[in-house]
Amino acid sequence: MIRVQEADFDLGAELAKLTAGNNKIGGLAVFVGLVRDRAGDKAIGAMTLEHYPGMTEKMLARIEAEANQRWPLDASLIIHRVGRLEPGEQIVLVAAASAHRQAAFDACQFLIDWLKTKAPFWKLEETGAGAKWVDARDSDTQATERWRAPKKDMAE
Amino acid sequence: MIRVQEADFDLGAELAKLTAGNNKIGGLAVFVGLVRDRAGDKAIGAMTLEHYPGMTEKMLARIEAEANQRWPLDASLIIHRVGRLEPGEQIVLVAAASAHRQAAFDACQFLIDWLKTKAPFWKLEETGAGAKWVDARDSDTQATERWRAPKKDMAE
Amino acid sequence: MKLLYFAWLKSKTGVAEEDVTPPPEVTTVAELLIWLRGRGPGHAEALADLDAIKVAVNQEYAQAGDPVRPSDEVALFPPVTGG
Amino acid sequence: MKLLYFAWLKSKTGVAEEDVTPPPEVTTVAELLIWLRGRGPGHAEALADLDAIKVAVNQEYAQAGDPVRPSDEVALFPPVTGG
Repeated sequence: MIRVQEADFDLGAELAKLTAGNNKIGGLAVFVGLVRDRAGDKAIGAMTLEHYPGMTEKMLARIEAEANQRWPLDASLIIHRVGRLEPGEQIVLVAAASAHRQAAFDACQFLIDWLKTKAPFWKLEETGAGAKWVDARDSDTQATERWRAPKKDMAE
Repeated sequence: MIRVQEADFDLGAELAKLTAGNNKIGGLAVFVGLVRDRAGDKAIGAMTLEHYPGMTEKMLARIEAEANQRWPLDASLIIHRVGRLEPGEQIVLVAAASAHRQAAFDACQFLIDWLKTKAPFWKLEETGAGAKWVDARDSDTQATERWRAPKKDMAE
Repeated sequence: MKLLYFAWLKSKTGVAEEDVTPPPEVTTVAELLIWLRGRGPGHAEALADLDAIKVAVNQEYAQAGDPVRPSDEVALFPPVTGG
Repeated sequence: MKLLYFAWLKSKTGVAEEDVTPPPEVTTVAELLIWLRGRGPGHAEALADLDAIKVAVNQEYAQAGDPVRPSDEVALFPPVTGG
């Protein structure tokens, strides 16, 4: 399931819903991205997440579908917030549940790596020196590169 | 922080506590192990987790300390349950929070890999054919092997 | 043709969305971007470095040589930074 | 010397915990395990395959050649399966 929303999400409730009633699940891997109060040497007062409505949902759905094709997942979830967020707030949640832990871990990492380079979101950081659009990171592109070739599921 | 307990844990509350008040955290990686209703071709009615009180806490604390030495973590948590658990119940929670997502992911995976081969817990599965102690898996040993050499933190 | 601008492409051009009618010789993404520079100083500045710009045609990532048609929705934005 | 048995080592020996006084020539983990086989048929069966058994001395993993002393707490258990 994918969701793009301004509102915060209840992490515990989302994860409980995700695994409820499926006793084939042996492992749940989760990543939560949070707003940091610093970027390099600058203090961050807040950030605003802009996105491309329509394409965002399309890309997130495709990323999730790709993860489900690569790994035997019992459940998966992507929630991404948009709008203005302050330090400490949750930005994104990705989660993958599978019978085996390695599939859950790999799929979870794949979801966030792909999301970071393919889903049309942009961060505008507010610092003492004004607002600045965040530059894309080479390391995010590299993190996505490692998933180029379909990866074999490591048996657990 | 580490905890060994019979009682279930509130995943959302534990994770909220873990990151609360630390706005240097950019990423939180979490793994939750759940009781599956099958093991191979056998239906599992329940399982009982036995452990070695004293040594368990010592090993978990050491595993957590090792993760904090290898990665720049802002917070980490291991909770492992003992006693009788039914399918769908939570067995274990490991979590690692860091400024950067790759450190959080790697530390989280390290925590569960090491726990699975070093912490003195044993699972007794109840099936239609009676109760049986679970055999250790070679894949868990292999999963731990990959952490033998201290791993460089991948910059994010 | 419907154009959408995001992030600093929106700030620099000063528009979030506009309808344009490029001449018939504009048939590819690259030709469109170069043609768009002529719409004003904001557009010229925003589109100065084409390597810094990603393009989606009808909500699919597109390359410089991909076709654009009058009925398309074309979005211009910097590399994404979500997650 | 205090001995602890876990998982199927407890079921097979029939004891969770026992105090033993091995003879002075028992100075290593391996010597202790072999000596323990003589405590009865349950112990003999449980300790038949020493490769299947992990040992902790004073709550630290120990190898076959590591020393054991009368004041030690020695735990015998199969490879761990938690998590």
